Amino acid sequence: QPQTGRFYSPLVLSIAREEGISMADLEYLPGTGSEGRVTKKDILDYVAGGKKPLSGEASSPKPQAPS
Amino acid sequence: MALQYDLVVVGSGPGGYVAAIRASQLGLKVGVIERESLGGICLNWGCIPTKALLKSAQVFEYLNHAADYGLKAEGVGYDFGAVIKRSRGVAEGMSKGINFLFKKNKIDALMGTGKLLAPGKVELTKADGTKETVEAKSIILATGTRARQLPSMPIDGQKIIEYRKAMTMEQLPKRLVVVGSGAIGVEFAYFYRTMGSEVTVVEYLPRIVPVEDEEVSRQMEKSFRKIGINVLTSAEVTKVDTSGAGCHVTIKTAKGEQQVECDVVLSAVGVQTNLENIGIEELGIKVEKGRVIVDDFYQTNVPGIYAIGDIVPGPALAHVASAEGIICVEKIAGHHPEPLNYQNIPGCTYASPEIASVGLTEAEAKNQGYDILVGKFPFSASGKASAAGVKDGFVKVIFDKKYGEWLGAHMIGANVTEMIAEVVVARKLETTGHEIIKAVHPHPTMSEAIMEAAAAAYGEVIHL
Amino acid sequence: MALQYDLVVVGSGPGGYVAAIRASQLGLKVGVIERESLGGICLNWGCIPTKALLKSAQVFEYLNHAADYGLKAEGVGYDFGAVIKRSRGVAEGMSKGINFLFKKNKIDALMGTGKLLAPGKVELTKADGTKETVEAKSIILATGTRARQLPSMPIDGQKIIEYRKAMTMEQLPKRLVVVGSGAIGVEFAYFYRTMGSEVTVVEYLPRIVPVEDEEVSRQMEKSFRKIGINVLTSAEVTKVDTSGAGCHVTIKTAKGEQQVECDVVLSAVGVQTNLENIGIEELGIKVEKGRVIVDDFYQTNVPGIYAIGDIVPGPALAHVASAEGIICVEKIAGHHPEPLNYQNIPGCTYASPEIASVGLTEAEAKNQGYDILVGKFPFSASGKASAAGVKDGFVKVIFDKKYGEWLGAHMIGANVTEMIAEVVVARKLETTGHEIIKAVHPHPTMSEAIMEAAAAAYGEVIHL
Ligand SMILES: Cc1cc2nc3c(=O)[nH]c(=O)nc-3n(C[C@H](O)[C@H](O)[C@H](O)COP(=O)(O)OP(=O)(O)OC[C@H]3O[C@@H](n4cnc5c(N)ncnc54)[C@H](O)[C@@H]3O)c2cc1C
Ligand SMILES: Cc1cc2nc3c(=O)[nH]c(=O)nc-3n(C[C@H](O)[C@H](O)[C@H](O)COP(=O)(O)OP(=O)(O)OC[C@H]3O[C@@H](n4cnc5c(N)ncnc54)[C@H](O)[C@@H]3O)c2cc1C
Repeated sequence: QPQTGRFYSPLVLSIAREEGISMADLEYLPGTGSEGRVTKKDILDYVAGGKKPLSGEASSPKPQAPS
Repeated sequence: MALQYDLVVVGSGPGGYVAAIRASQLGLKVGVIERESLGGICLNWGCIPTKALLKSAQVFEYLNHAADYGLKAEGVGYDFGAVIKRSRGVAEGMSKGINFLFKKNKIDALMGTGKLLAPGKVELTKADGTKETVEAKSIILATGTRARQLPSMPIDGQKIIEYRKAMTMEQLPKRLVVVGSGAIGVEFAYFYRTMGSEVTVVEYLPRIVPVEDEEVSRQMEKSFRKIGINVLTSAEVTKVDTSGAGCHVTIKTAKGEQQVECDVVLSAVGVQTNLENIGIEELGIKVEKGRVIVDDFYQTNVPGIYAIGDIVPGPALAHVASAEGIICVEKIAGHHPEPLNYQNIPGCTYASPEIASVGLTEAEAKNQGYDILVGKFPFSASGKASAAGVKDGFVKVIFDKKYGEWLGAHMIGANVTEMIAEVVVARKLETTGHEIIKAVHPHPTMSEAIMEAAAAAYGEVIHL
Repeated sequence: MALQYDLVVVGSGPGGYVAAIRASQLGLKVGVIERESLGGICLNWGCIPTKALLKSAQVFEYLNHAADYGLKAEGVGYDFGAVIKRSRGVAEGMSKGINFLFKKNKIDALMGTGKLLAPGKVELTKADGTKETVEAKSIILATGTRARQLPSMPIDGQKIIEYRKAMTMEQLPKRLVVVGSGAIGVEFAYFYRTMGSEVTVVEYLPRIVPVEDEEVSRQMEKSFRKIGINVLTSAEVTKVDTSGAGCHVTIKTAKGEQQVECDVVLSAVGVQTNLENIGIEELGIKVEKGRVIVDDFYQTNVPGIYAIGDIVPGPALAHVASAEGIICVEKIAGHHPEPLNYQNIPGCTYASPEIASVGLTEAEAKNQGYDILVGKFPFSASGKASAAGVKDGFVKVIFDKKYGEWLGAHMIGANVTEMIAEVVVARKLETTGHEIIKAVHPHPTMSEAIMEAAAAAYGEVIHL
């Protein structure tokens, strides 16, 4: 499920920006932090895993091609 | 019949007593076994009494430098016994406070020595030798540490002493050699030097406060030399001859062997865990390098038996022990605590200047392959430091260039131990440098130096 | 030919000089017009010299209480002239520092009085009366404030004085009446009382430090009474008769009229903006209630003319002026700064105890309709406070029950001005109470009280 309006820490946003992960993608990234928050580790794991398309792939517009 | 609890804690230090209070809040019936004084090393022989001594030293410095502030004082001195007595009084007051908190939280203080008999069973041996069995669903070991001894420096309690004796001396040693320059060694060196002893610090590694960032070590050494402390690094005490009137200390340095005469040698070479005779071997609890091995929520390999504080791996600090205790009992009570992030633990040294740091040092960050931005702001450029007359020291911050992560902060100077919490919280909240630069710090404060150091890392510093 | 700049700043206080330095970093050619001393009120007559005086008072307190720490001092006293001289020296040093920073950043200090002639044009009148025209694409007004005068207390500079005189007295007034109990009034009241004056504080509102949380005001009043300050609240000075040897002050209180005899009356009833004769009216720049009206990036209604610091709405504080200056010039330079969040500005008072606060008070939070959780942790329960002998005061925190937002923090006690930055940063990073409770604060520090107060709000406090 996309998590619209979810809080992202400045660091998570910075990593997303640097790695070309769109907000739309971010919303599908599962968070392991308190109350489902996406942590630095969650997004770095996603980056390390090759930024595989998330479950929301079909419904979310994807500006960049997966690497 | 055996005493029955939901939870029994062995040891009432900041690991044990905090775990007990949190457990009681969560509805558990708790007993705490303690063989000495409630509050453990921290309240009775560690954090608290040393800070009381250091406060006396700090005020004594003010008395001696009254003229710097336009003030006058004659006949400046002290009653060494009164300084010690004040420290003991503060420690006793804190220990009594734990007694009060235990009563308030309906926690039983079971005075005596605890030993594991089996999962769910602890034997309590009281001072008079009588034994009792205590049963509990969960058992937490929090037995802490004691001073480590080196073969070259057997502690005799008179000429070669450890921290307990160092904080209860009958009189000021004229000449003191402190072996080891971790927080404990440095705090005592500063205290005794300020009170008037001739002090030599001997450190095995190439720099004092060796866990700190190199620049911090350099500043600390400079400050120590300024007040007349003899600092020997890359140096090792090979022998202490106590046969004469004083002590004859043989020190191996890069430049050859050196002899130092003194009255007392303080061995501050680290701590050793209290794991003897508590049933560890009998129950097959896993221990490695003197520390009990636990999972993320402090359970040992034996279900229902937990361990926290100085006896488990991680930095041996009071706030770590307490945090571990809370997480441990929240898990026991069925909550879902997050595991402790050991990368975000602040460390403090309360000499003058104070040291406070968290995260990676510059060298560590480089070794881990980070491309880093470093910012440094000296207190000599701080308005508050000028007004207060405390211009020594700096704040140094380290950011990851790529993502902006705040990798580490290293501070040395007045009040920095009160400033490091900002960094801990900001890192926990996953800040980047940008937010710190743009967070409006109050003027004039020492804390502005954090904002300025962050700005320096990004080429935006104002006051440099 | 007229002097040409990208940016001209009128006034070199913490608004103006910081704006100038940041602008120079961003590549602008900058001139700063100043009619008095570089650094403005803050460095020369405000934040810095008062903190120097307060440090002398704090050390003087230590001298007088040496025995509490096991220490001895006889013949304790001071040379009042030396105390003042130290403070002036610190201020001068800071002002010279700005000179150095201007040189380093290639900023021209244009000494004289500035007046707007037109957008892009400022007239500079030098001390010798010669005039020069300065041209710049952008102009920032940062002319600051001066002491406000009440008709009932016309300032004569001898018996009825304002802050400049209060920090340069030739001798200690035996009896002092301080009118107004904001930060400035309270800091001087503490300073003079500690140095030995008989001090009366008169506050028109029902409590001293009236912008603070009510509990802070109550604690401050208690601390003031403890050191023998006569505190009169809901009280108004209606007349000061200076015809005799001293001053005869008539004060209207709820219980009727009261007369207080004193040597000096310090008027500390707020500040008034310096907006006269700078071309405001001629250019039609919008002013309301004595403040220049600006947009989110400090542009006035006249394009190219900006205003920052004490002359615009918002709290009249140095760190606000600086933050505004930085945002203003970043915008001018084409960056995209975020507007300043005026809800997250810390305020500090540097008496003893210190006060530091940010965000909503309990009353404000309730008035705004929040359902709140309040947590309070007294320093009497803090180990560090016990060791340091500074047990007065507390940390009080306010969270929104529904979302957990940290609405406000209010601290009073030793060192709290160094602790409030944690709250500012945490609030900027949109924390909830949970993160603060779980952020490992170092032990033993006063800063632990923040974590404990947050825990208290959620029923998880350990040391209460
Ligand atoms: C001089 C000094 C200064 C220090 N300063 C600081 C500081 O400023 N900040 C900081 O964070 N840390 C400081 N430390 C370290 C800090 O004291 C420890 O990290 C902390 O006390 C560890 O807590 P703990 O609960 O694990 O064990 P401890 O505090 O060591 O408590 C263990 C308790 O268990 C009891 N016990 C042991 N075995 C048994 C048994 N079999 N039965 C019953 N009871 C038993 C002991 O009597 C003791 O009371 C300092 C240490 C020293 C020595
Ligand atoms: C006693 C006292 C203590 C204070 N303590 C604190 C504190 O601890 N913390 C805090 O945050 N704030 C404190 N303040 C408030 C703080 O000083 C102000 O908020 C701050 O100085 C405002 O900065 P500014 O740049 O707006 O103006 P100012 O600092 O007032 O500077 C304005 C400058 O403009 C110059 N100027 C004015 N008109 C002209 C003109 N026409 N031409 C040329 N130059 C001109 C003035 O000479 C002055 O130098 C204190 C104030 C006082 C009085």
